[in-house]
Parts: sequence; structure tokens; C-alpha cells
Amino acid sequence: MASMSMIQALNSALDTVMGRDPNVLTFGEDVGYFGGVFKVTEHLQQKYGAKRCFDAPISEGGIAGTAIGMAVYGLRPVVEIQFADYMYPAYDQLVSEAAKIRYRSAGEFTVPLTVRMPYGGGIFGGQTHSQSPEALFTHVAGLKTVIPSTPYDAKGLLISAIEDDDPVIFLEPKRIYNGPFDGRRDRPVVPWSKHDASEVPEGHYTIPIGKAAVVREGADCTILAYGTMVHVAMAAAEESGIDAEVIDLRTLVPVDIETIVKSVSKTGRCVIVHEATRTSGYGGELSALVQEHCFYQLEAPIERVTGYDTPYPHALEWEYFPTPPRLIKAMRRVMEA
Amino acid sequence: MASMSMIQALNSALDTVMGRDPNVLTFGEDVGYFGGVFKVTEHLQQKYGAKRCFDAPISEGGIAGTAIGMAVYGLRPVVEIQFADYMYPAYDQLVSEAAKIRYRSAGEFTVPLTVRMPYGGGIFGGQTHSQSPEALFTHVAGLKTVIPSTPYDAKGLLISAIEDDDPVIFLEPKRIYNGPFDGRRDRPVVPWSKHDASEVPEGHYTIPIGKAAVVREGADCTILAYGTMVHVAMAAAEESGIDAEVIDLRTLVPVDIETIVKSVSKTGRCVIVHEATRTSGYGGELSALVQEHCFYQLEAPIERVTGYDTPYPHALEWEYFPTPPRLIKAMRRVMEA
Amino acid sequence: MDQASGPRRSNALSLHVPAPRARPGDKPDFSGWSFPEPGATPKPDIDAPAFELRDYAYGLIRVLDMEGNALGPWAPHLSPDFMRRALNHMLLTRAFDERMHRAQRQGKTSFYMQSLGEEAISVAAGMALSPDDMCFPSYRQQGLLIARDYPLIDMMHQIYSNARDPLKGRQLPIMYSSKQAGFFTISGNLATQLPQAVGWAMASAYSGDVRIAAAWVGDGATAEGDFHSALTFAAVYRAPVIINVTNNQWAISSFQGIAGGENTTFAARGIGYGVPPLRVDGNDFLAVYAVTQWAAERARANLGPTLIEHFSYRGGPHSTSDDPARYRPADEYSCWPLGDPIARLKQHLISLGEWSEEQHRAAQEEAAETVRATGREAEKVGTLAEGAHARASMFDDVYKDVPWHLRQQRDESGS
Amino acid sequence: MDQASGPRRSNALSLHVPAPRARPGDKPDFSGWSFPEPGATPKPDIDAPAFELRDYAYGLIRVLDMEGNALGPWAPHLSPDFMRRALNHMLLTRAFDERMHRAQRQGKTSFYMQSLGEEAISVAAGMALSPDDMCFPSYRQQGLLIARDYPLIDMMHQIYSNARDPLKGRQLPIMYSSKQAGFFTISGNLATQLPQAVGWAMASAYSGDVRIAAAWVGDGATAEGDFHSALTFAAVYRAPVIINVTNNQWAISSFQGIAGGENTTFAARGIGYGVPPLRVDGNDFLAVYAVTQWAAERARANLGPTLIEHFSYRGGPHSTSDDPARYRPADEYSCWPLGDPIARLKQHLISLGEWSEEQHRAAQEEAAETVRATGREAEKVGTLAEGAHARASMFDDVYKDVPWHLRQQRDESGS
Ligand SMILES: Cc1ncc(C[n+]2csc(CCOP(=O)(O)OP(=O)(O)O)c2C)c(N)n1
Ligand SMILES: Cc1ncc(C[n+]2csc(CCOP(=O)(O)OP(=O)(O)O)c2C)c(N)n1
Ligand SMILES: [Mg+2]
Ligand SMILES: [Mg+2]
Repeated sequence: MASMSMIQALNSALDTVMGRDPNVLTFGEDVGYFGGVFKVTEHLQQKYGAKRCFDAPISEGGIAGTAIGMAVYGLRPVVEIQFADYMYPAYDQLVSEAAKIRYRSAGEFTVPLTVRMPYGGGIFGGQTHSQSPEALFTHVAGLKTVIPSTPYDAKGLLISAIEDDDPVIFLEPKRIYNGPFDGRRDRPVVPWSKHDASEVPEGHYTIPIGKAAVVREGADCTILAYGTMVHVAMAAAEESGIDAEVIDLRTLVPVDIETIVKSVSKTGRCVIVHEATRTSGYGGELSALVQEHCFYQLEAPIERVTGYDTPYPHALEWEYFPTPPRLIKAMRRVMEA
Repeated sequence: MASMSMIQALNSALDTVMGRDPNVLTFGEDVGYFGGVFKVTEHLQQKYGAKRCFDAPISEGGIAGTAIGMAVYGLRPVVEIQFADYMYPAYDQLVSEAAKIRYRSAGEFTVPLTVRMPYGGGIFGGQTHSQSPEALFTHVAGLKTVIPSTPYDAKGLLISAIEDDDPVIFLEPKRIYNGPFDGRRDRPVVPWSKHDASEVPEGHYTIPIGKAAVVREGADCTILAYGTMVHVAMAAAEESGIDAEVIDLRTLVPVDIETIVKSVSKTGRCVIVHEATRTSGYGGELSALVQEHCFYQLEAPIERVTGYDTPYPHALEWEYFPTPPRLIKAMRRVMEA
Repeated sequence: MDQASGPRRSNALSLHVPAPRARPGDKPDFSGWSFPEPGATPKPDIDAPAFELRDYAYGLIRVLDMEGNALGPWAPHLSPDFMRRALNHMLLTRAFDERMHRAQRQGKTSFYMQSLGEEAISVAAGMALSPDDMCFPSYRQQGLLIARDYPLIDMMHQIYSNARDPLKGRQLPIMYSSKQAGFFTISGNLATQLPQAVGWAMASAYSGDVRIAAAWVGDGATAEGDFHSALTFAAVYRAPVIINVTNNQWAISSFQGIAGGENTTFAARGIGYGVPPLRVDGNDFLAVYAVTQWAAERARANLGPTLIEHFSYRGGPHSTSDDPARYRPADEYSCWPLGDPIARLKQHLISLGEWSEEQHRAAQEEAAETVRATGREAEKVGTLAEGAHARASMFDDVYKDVPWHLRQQRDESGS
Repeated sequence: MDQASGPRRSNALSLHVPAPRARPGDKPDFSGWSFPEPGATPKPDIDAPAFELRDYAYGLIRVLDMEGNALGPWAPHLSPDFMRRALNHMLLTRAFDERMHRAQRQGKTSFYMQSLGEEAISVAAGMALSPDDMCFPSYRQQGLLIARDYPLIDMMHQIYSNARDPLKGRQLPIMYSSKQAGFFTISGNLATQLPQAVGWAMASAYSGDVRIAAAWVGDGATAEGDFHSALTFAAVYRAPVIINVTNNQWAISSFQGIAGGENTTFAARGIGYGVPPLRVDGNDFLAVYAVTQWAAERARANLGPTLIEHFSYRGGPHSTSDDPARYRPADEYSCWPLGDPIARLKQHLISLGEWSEEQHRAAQEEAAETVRATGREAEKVGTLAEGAHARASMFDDVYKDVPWHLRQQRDESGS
């Protein structure tokens, strides 16, 4: 065990899998010699050689397309899209191809591909370094979508993603790469080493795709969260005086419906939080699922606390970012309803 | 007034606006001399010349990108994406650019662009001629999304879209281009001329973007539908013996929340129907909105009747397509709940 | 808008929109096109630097003259047996196309696409590549499957989406897939296969394998961004891949000028990446064979990718949904200056004394009969209308394992 | 997986991954690069067929020699006044960059990007184009705004996201936008501006206007699909547009070989579309000016697009988030064989007797002082940390009118 930041944990996941399986290779913009703009692939080129960890042309479509070809060949490519905001040129390859190749070939060709993308705001990155496009993947049959919230989960989930025989979109909450952040930017920065889930085994382990974690048990209401928002939710639960149960979804598709239903059946109240724009965000799906499964247990309308339906505004980032106060307001509303 | 098919109505909309405004031009794959693979731009090149209606290279990204540049210049381009299934290469330009240019330039540059796309299944088109990607647009702040269900609406909405100063995604339900189709393929094909809404004025008129239509009043439950599914919903309402109120949304973003809330407040029950895959489809957003606004009026869980979370399967198209029997089952469930 | 109506000055700009020379009612016009003589183009060593090969983009590699003689350094010296096999593959491809086109017209399936006039392009490649090289075709390379002896009946089962359809009724007709035949699952989305082919080739190189990849794309679809990313990645990583552009002059109703063919050749695109650009007469089996072989050897020698433009003509409609008489002269195909690939190989064999009109007629009849017999077999198994597939099968293969939500949807769909 | 580990035969394939010649610790190595002599490249007529211009992709148009002499047919014959203005623009650009880079380091804003070493590319274009020609820049063409006399203080307001930020705090610093200055809103998404520039140019041509468009993209970003669609559409419709590739050797940490620069030049990409490909010394103000003027005249004469590769070197870090010492020799910039654009124009003016070291120092100081004074003004208005923008303004300009759901979100956000 070692205390790792999320970046180190992700790096360790890659290192672990590359060490075990010569069919794993990784590439993307600035991923090679430099080790990635966020350092997730640091030292891998030095350790495994330039053929297993290398720079790619600035063509997200080319990165996805060639990685699909490699996966079809029999490799397990892991590619990095430098920011999730830049995944759009790769969208066709991911949606029309990676997601559909197993189906359209009746299982003959498969795409064991992992696409890593830092996502989310809170770093003053402006409109094109802050986006949360998870709903654009959750709508696509054939893709799995995974989002970790701690170093421990990040490593275990990334290993699972790489070893999965289907394409996995692996969204990394960049705001918590270096420390858990609960949305209170007035508080001192906390490093991961202060957090239990930064204790990460050196070797191989997995966290199953499709399983949520109840990260805080509570009786009053359920908060559904993922990524950075898990920490916001935890802070809101602590500060609010409301005994909230916080669920870290970890996988968005296939979502762990059992854990959700069990919790909401117990609490009767549900708040969903995400950073992505509200309309047609993944929160809409969660809300629909919860009311479909728990209609008779619900004692209050399900609330969504989300990014607004605007591009991510540079200077107004902290108005845009869902913070504990906004979440607490919604929790109060569901409690008072 | 003349009786028009939806194709003729769309063609008439283009003809009307091009006749009035020299800044309107249209292009896309096979759109020029040939008049489009669905004939929506037929005769326009002959009438307005090749500079106002022309073929484009097979590059949806280039079509969207150049059209954005034209719109920024001051024109009102209308482009056709031959099938909505082929919009993915254009997705970056639409999401990162068309949707955000007004915002990021603080209103200095604007994109009065209309992107027409035939969408939906029911024509044995297989995986790549059948998709319904509306939710991939409704999640994007800065885009409006419009879907007509009749010739009359198609013309009025398309004129509104072209005259709108923001980018509009205009999805055309290709299954009902030539006649209203209610999902009963065992019944004889009905041409539009048998339908009231095929009476279309020759000249200029508009249907406002953002306004739904109550196409059938009813007291028992509300069905939210758009495009082809409006006709499926009407058939289900008639056949079911349930006195359903059918709402044709016509615009998905911004959605006409008032009309929805008024109806569900009255009926207390709601079924949502769309052809797109279920998970994270626009139905999720609708379900969330309805329960947020009408929680205390709801007497039964909101139901979603949708395409399944699979690619569109060629030979099993009629198992995939939401038909009146599937919708009626859901209506029964909400009535019995 | 004053901006848009703009100042119309004497030096005003004006928009150029390309148009083909002939539309319905016009006389087909291929005048002004000139081609190098058959045999006239030199053959470079496979390790020639790409920079020295630039001019191949503007020529046309030809072996067969119109009298059936094989000329020049590109002539591949194939045995008569081998060429007869090639001819039979092309005849079978054409007969298959004819029948399946008709089957669609008869309502037996939803869709079909012929390769009329382009048979040499795929058959020659199918025979020049190693059987385990991986092909990433577009939708008009049925000749590859036929050259690789993929069972005709399985193609028909796929087209009919019947109970023996290897793709379980999930794909549009002709969107074949066969791992066994090294034929990648065809996508309905144009050009997506190109970077995939490059990635596959990179993976093969990464793995120290010997297999190379080849991909095909139409003249029209070269405009997609994927064409660019494929060439970029292929050039940067020297991927062992052949990228074939089948320039059949048309992309549905758009002539090749709309894809950029007015300004230069499609082969010339390769120059900008430092990829050798070979332009070949696509209706000349021997030339296509030789060029493919050259590019394959180059790739196998770790010398990287080649871009090949196959200059040809789409003899039939784009698909069964199309009527070309609405946008091009009905007799344009018959005026194509480079003839018919089958007639030309036939002529060559005859001029060698290795074939006769009679044998040809017999081979044609045999191909037709093979197709007919196979068709009967396939139709016995079923055609589209009959709906052979279990509803539940729709939920398989979305993922390796069926997740809960698809299980639920499967269960609900049956109730 | 037996497939992937594959058969390692003697003729095994292997993957090529490009690497730069020098990494940190190595001596910078530009040996083996040879350039044509200044003045040696002929100047074609603007109506020369693209086909005849192909070789320009492999040369380098140079006017200034290293002693400051302007040589050959491309020398633009500019007045000393004009060149002093140019020099001042470049000096101001550099001084501005210096200060704003520092301002970010001091925490006054979140981000900054310099154009150190590339000032000639944007300043020369800004002066060669007409003031109403439309520019579609990437993020390293601040020189365009400066050459067009856009208020420096408005650039600072934007960078500080302060109350006078013309973009209302919505954009990342340096993502300027000014309709007035003919400077299109910069996108954070690379290369998207290219087809937009082509579309704008098509619209201008459609409208019988006289204005042309120009766009800029980095060497790295040429790999994006949008580069390809821009060139395709520009060529097909003969759009009056200039597409500039600023090849500064680096794309963040990736050397230009990763974008394909090992195999050929970036200018050569134009050849494949039949677009004239000019390659120019980007550190030579006079050469950039002359080449831009040539391309603009060509475009105005309805002769279509030109692709220009500006050969240069990124002198600074990629951005304030970058540390180039981690991936390239720290002294690589100082070894750049084509010198510094400011020093070279200065030398030219001095050699003409129109400038002196003293005047230069004074001009430098004046530029620094202008920036300092403007900086003080701007900081008085505010810097990022102060949060000048009303929460409610976030909901404006998503659409022309604020729809109900945004009104609702706006209301809720305030409560
Ligand atoms: C991304 C995408 N855009 C559009 C289409 C529709 N489409 C199918 S075939 C075709 C024409 C292709 O022409 P070309 O590439 O020349 O190939 P050919 O049919 O001539 O063999 C078009 C536009 C598609 N399938 N995919
Ligand atoms: C679509 C997209 N992908 C990736 C990025 C991240 N990114 C920003 S700048 C850059 C390097 C660009 O290099 P180059 O085009 O050579 O321009 P330069 O910075 O050298 O001027 C990268 C990868 C981006 N902004 N957009
Ligand atoms: Mg074609
Ligand atoms: Mg660069």
C-alpha cells in the first residue's frame, strides 16, 4: 500500500496492466516522452519503450479510429483524449464504430478499448477545459461509462476498464486529480494523502464495473453523485445536518440500479447532482429511473442540482460549479416537501 | 392552400424563404442538381441557380463548418445532413462552435444556421439509416431542436428555424415524409392527402419554435410525443379506449413546459414515447421535468416507451420500433397503477 | 442584411460551383482526358523514396492495351490458370450482383449495391494480397469475398437477413463481416474504416506480425476527416497499410469534381503526407494486381503505406434506392474510355490463346447457374420478409454480457 | 492472446514512432536542414496554375538575408515608415506577451500564451491584408490585433476577465473576439476555425463582396479533420481564403514529426487538393508580407485559396501551463537557424540607414512603457480574482432571447 494521488493511482493502473499484458499500449497527445499534460502516463515511455507509450497527432478522430483498429487486431489500447472537451472529433468513431462493432459483426469483432478523458470544471479552464460530456456517452448503447472519485477506485476501475472486452469511456474528474475537493474553495487545499481512499495497493486489483458504492449511509435522503460531486455531496451531507445517504455511482452505464433503489426505498427522497448542463444530462436519466423504480416510496420530488444550461463561463466558474450550498438548498427542499 | 406531403411542404418552405431572402442558400450531399436523396431540395437549383443550392463534398464536418462561417458572415444557410446517422462527423462543429459562438463572443458573432436531418426508423434502413439522435442535441446549450410531425407544421417550423437567429437542429421524421404512419404496418399505406394537416398554404407562415400542440384532448393520461411517434400515439389513443391527451412537442429545446404541465396536472398520468434508445434519451429529461413540475399531481409512475438500448437491428426493425400495442400496454399500466 | 447583399463592385468575388460536363440529355463527354499508353509507366523499386514517386499521382499505370496485350514493366506475369481464376471471380461477382439486384427489386430484401464495372479493383486486390492480410472495405468490394472464396450462400443469407445470416439479421444487406475471410465488418458510415485499417496495421507492426492491412474508400468519401487522419497516422507511424481510393467518378449523384477531382487527382492527396501515390487504371486487372502487389511488398518491407487511386466508372446505380438516369447521361458508362474490366481480361486471355469466346460464354453461364442454384438454396432458408430472427437475439452482442437494463428490456419486449 | 503476440519472423513488421533529434540534455540539432538562399526563389504570377506551383512546397521563400538585405523578386518594397510601423507592432506584441505572461505568474489571471519568435507571422499578415478582410486565428496571432490597432487595453480587460472585458468574463484569457477588428472569436477547439473561414469566404464570394478570409492553424493541429475539410471545400468552391499553417516545430511537447513533418512539409498538403502551397520563412517579415499579399491578390482575382506554411520556432512555452525544459533542450530556440523576426527587420532598417540601435532601444522601451501604463489602467478596472461579472449575465447570449429554462435557472441561481 502507498498513499497516491488520483494521478499516481491512474499511472499505477497503467503500469500494472502494461507490466502484465504486452497487448496493452497507450497513446494520445503529449502522452509519450512528456507523460501527458496531467502526468498520468509519466515514465511509461521510459519504462516500456516508445512503441508502447507514444505521442499521437492532434486528431482525436485518428486516435480513436486507430485505437479501434488495434483493438480489433487483438490489442488492448488505452488512449487519452487530452480534455473531454476535445472528444467531439472522436465522437463518430466512438459512437458509430467502437460502440457498434461487436453488435454489427454478431460478436466476431470486438473492441476492448479504453478511452481516458479528464473532464469537469473547477480549474478556471473556461469553456473548453471544463466540460462534463458523460450524457453524450450514456445515451450510446454499446459503450460503458465509468467515473471514479478516489485514487483507490480510480486504479481499480481503470484496470477493470482495460481488462473489459467492451469499449469503456473512462472519465477522470480532473479537479480532484491532486486532492479531494468539496466545492469549498475558501477552505485550504487538501492533498489526497489526508484521505483514506488514497491508500492504494501497488499491484493488481479491480473494482467491478457496474457497482456503485454507498460512501455515506444515511436515513433522510439519498444523494446520487459521481466524480468530483461525490466530495461535494459528502460535504453537503456533513454541513447540512441532514442525514443523507451518499451514493457514488462509479459506473454510469450499466448503472447499479439495485443500490440506488435500495437507498431511495429507504429514504424516500432523492437529490441528483452533476456538473454537466442540466437539460438532457445524465441526471434526467437517473431521475426517470428513480421515479420508475421508487414511485410509491418517494415522499418528495426528485431534485437535480447541476451545471446550468450555458457554456462553462470562465470568470463565473464558481457560480456555475455545483457547490455544497446549492446542494444543501435542494436537500432542504426535498426534506421539507 | 394545397395538399402537400411533408417532403413537398419542406420544399415549399425552402422555396418560400429563398424567394424572399437572397441570404438564404442551401447545400449538402446530393442536394443540388439531384434535389436531395429524399427530394426535399428538388427544383431549387433549377429555380435559384447552382450558387444557392448545391452539392457538397461528403464531409459533414465541412458542411457544418463552412455553413457556420457563412452564417457568421451574415447569410442564413440551410444545410442537409443526408441521414441523422451521419451527423457525427459534424458534431464538433455543431456543439463546440455553432452552439457557443454567440456566447463566447458575447453576442458579437451569431450563427443563424439551420441543420436539416432526416431521422428515425421504419424504412428497413438498418443501423445507419434509422437513428434518432435528438438527445445528443437537446443536451447542448445554445442549440434549439425542432421536430415536426405534419406537413403543415413542417413548413411553418422550417421557416421559423431559418428565420431564427440561433442555430436550429431540424430533425425530419423520414418515416412520415410521404404519409402519416401510425406504426401499424399491417394496415394500408395512407398518403398525406388523407390527413388534414396536409393542407399547406403556398406562401409564408410560421409556427413558433417553443410551442407544443395538443393534438388530441383527453382526460385519462397524457402522452408526450414528437415526430413519427405522434401518429403512433394518436393510434394508441384511439385503439386503447383510454381517453389520452396527446401532446406533440414540436420543439424539444426550448420545450413548452406550460403545455406539458397543464396537461399532466389535469390527467395525473404520463407516458412518454420516442424511438431513440432509452437510456439518457430525451424521455429521461421529459420524465424528470414532469415529476419536478407535477409531482403532487402524479397518480402513477411516468412510463417511457422507447427504442431499446441496442443499435437499430435491420431485420428486427418492427420489434424495435415503438408501436401502438407497446404504447397501449404502457398506457394500461399507468391507468391501472 | 446589407453585409450579405454586399457591394457588387467590378472586381467582385464570385462563387464557383463545379458541374459535370454532361447531364441527362447531353452527350457523354470524356474528351480532353488523356492517359499514358499501356506499358509506358516505369516501375520503381519498392524502396524508392516517396518523394521520387510524386508524379505517379498524375499518370495512370496501365498494363493491358485495348487489344488485350500486357505491356511494360508493371505486367505481373501471371499464369493463364491464375488469370482464368481471376476472370471467373469477376464473372461470378457480376452474376451475383445481377441476381441480388433483381432479388431486391422482387422484394426479397430491402437493399442492394452492385459493383458493376469495378470488379477488377476488388478481385485483383483479393488475389494479390495474402489470404490473411486484413481488408477494411467499403460497400462495393464484394469481389474481395468472392476472390477469397467466401461462401456465396453466406453472402446471400446476409442479404436476406435469414435464419443463417451470419450477422443475425442485424445489418443492412451487403454489410458483410467475416473474420475468417479477413474482411472487416462494413460500416454504413463512410470512411470510418480507414483509420481503423491504419490502427490494425500499426498493431500488426507493434506485434512483429507479418500481416498487412488494406482499406477501400470511394472518391466521394475521401472528403471525410477520417481519410485525413488515416493518411496522417499511416505516414507518421509508417503503418503497413494500403489505402485504396476507388474513383468511380460518382458519389451517388455528385460527380467527382464535388470531391475535389476538378483540381487534381485523388492519388495526389498522398503527396501531402509523403505517402507514395499510385494512380492505376481500375479496369485493368493486371495493372491493379501489379500495383497492389508492389504496395504490399513495400508495406511488408517496413517501408510504410501506399495510396492507390483506382480510376474507374460506376456502371450501375449507386444502390437499389438510386436512379442514375436522373443525373447523368444514360449511356455514359458505355462511353467510358477505359472499357470493361471483364472484357479486357478476357481479351488478354484470348490473345494469349488461353481462352475463347465459347469458353467465356460457358463460364458466364456457369457463374449465372452457380448464383441461381445458390440463390435457390438461400431462399429456401428464407428471405427478409419472413422475419427469421428471435426478438430476444436483438439484445445480444451489444456488450459481451447482457447488462441488467438490456435483460429487462428483453423481458419486457416479449410480454 | 496469440494473435497479438504474433509470429516474430525474420521479416517481421515493426512500428515506427518518430522522435525529435534532441531532448533535454542534448545539444540542439538543426544540422542537415538546408534552405534556399534569400532572394533565390522566383515569384510566380498570381494566375499561375496551382499545378505549376507544387515545388514551392519544398522550398522556402526568403527575402531578408542574415545581414539585413532584402533580396530577390519577393522583396515587397515597403516604405521605411511602413517597416518601422511593422517593427513597432512586433515590439509591442513581444512586450505585451512578456508582461501578460508575468501577470499570470503573479496570479492576476488564469492563463496566458505568448507568441515569442512568431511575431512576424501575424503582424505581417495583419498589415498585408485589407483591414476589412476577415481573420480566423488560432490563439497565437495576437499580432493581428496589434497590427490592426485593436486597443491593447481591451486585450488586457479580456485577459483579466474584468468588468470591461468585451467578452463578459466568459472566455479563457487570450480567446479574443472582435467583429470590428475582423478577428473571429477564438475557439479552444483546435482547427475548427478553418472550415469556418472557408465558409465565410464562400459567403463573401456568394455575395459578390470583395473581402477575403484568412485562417491560422498550428503545425500540430493540421492533423485535425477540419484541416482536411477546409482544404477540400476551399479547393472545390475556389474560396477566396488564405490558410496559414504556423509551423513552430512544436505542439505542446510533441515535435512536428508527430504531425507528419518527418515525411514532407506542411505546405505540401496543399498539393493534394490542387491548392498552391507556399512555404515561407516565418521569421522574415518581408517574406511573410509578400507571400500574404500574393495569396490575397490571387484570392481577390477569383483564383481561389492558397496554403502558406510559415516556418518558424515557438520561442516560449506552449502556455503558462507548460514547461518546455521538460521535453526539449533549453537552448534550442537560441540555435534556431533563421534567427529572430524582430532582430532581422531591425537589421534591415538599420542597413537601409532608416533605424539605429538607439532608436531600437527607445522603441523597445516605449513598447514596454505602453504596456506598463496600459496594464496599470487595466488592473485598475480589475483582475480575474475580483470577480467582476454579475451572476445573472451568465445566462445571456446562450440564445438571442433567454428561454424559460434559463430564466428559471437564473432565478434559482440567485436565491
Ligand atoms: C458519413 C456518411 N455520410 C453520408 C453517407 C451517405 N452516402 C452513402 S454512399 C454515399 C456516396 C459515396 O460515394 P463514393 O465515396 O464515391 O463511393 P461509391 O458509392 O462511388 O463507391 C453517400 C453520400 C454515409 N453513408 N456516411
Ligand atoms: C481539438 C483539440 N484537441 C486538443 C487540444 C489541446 N491542445 C491545445 S494547443 C495544443 C497544441 C497545438 O499545437 P500546434 O497546432 O502546433 O499550435 P502551437 O501551439 O504550436 O501554436 C493542443 C494539443 C485542443 N485545444 N483542441
Ligand atoms: Mg464514387
Ligand atoms: Mg506548433
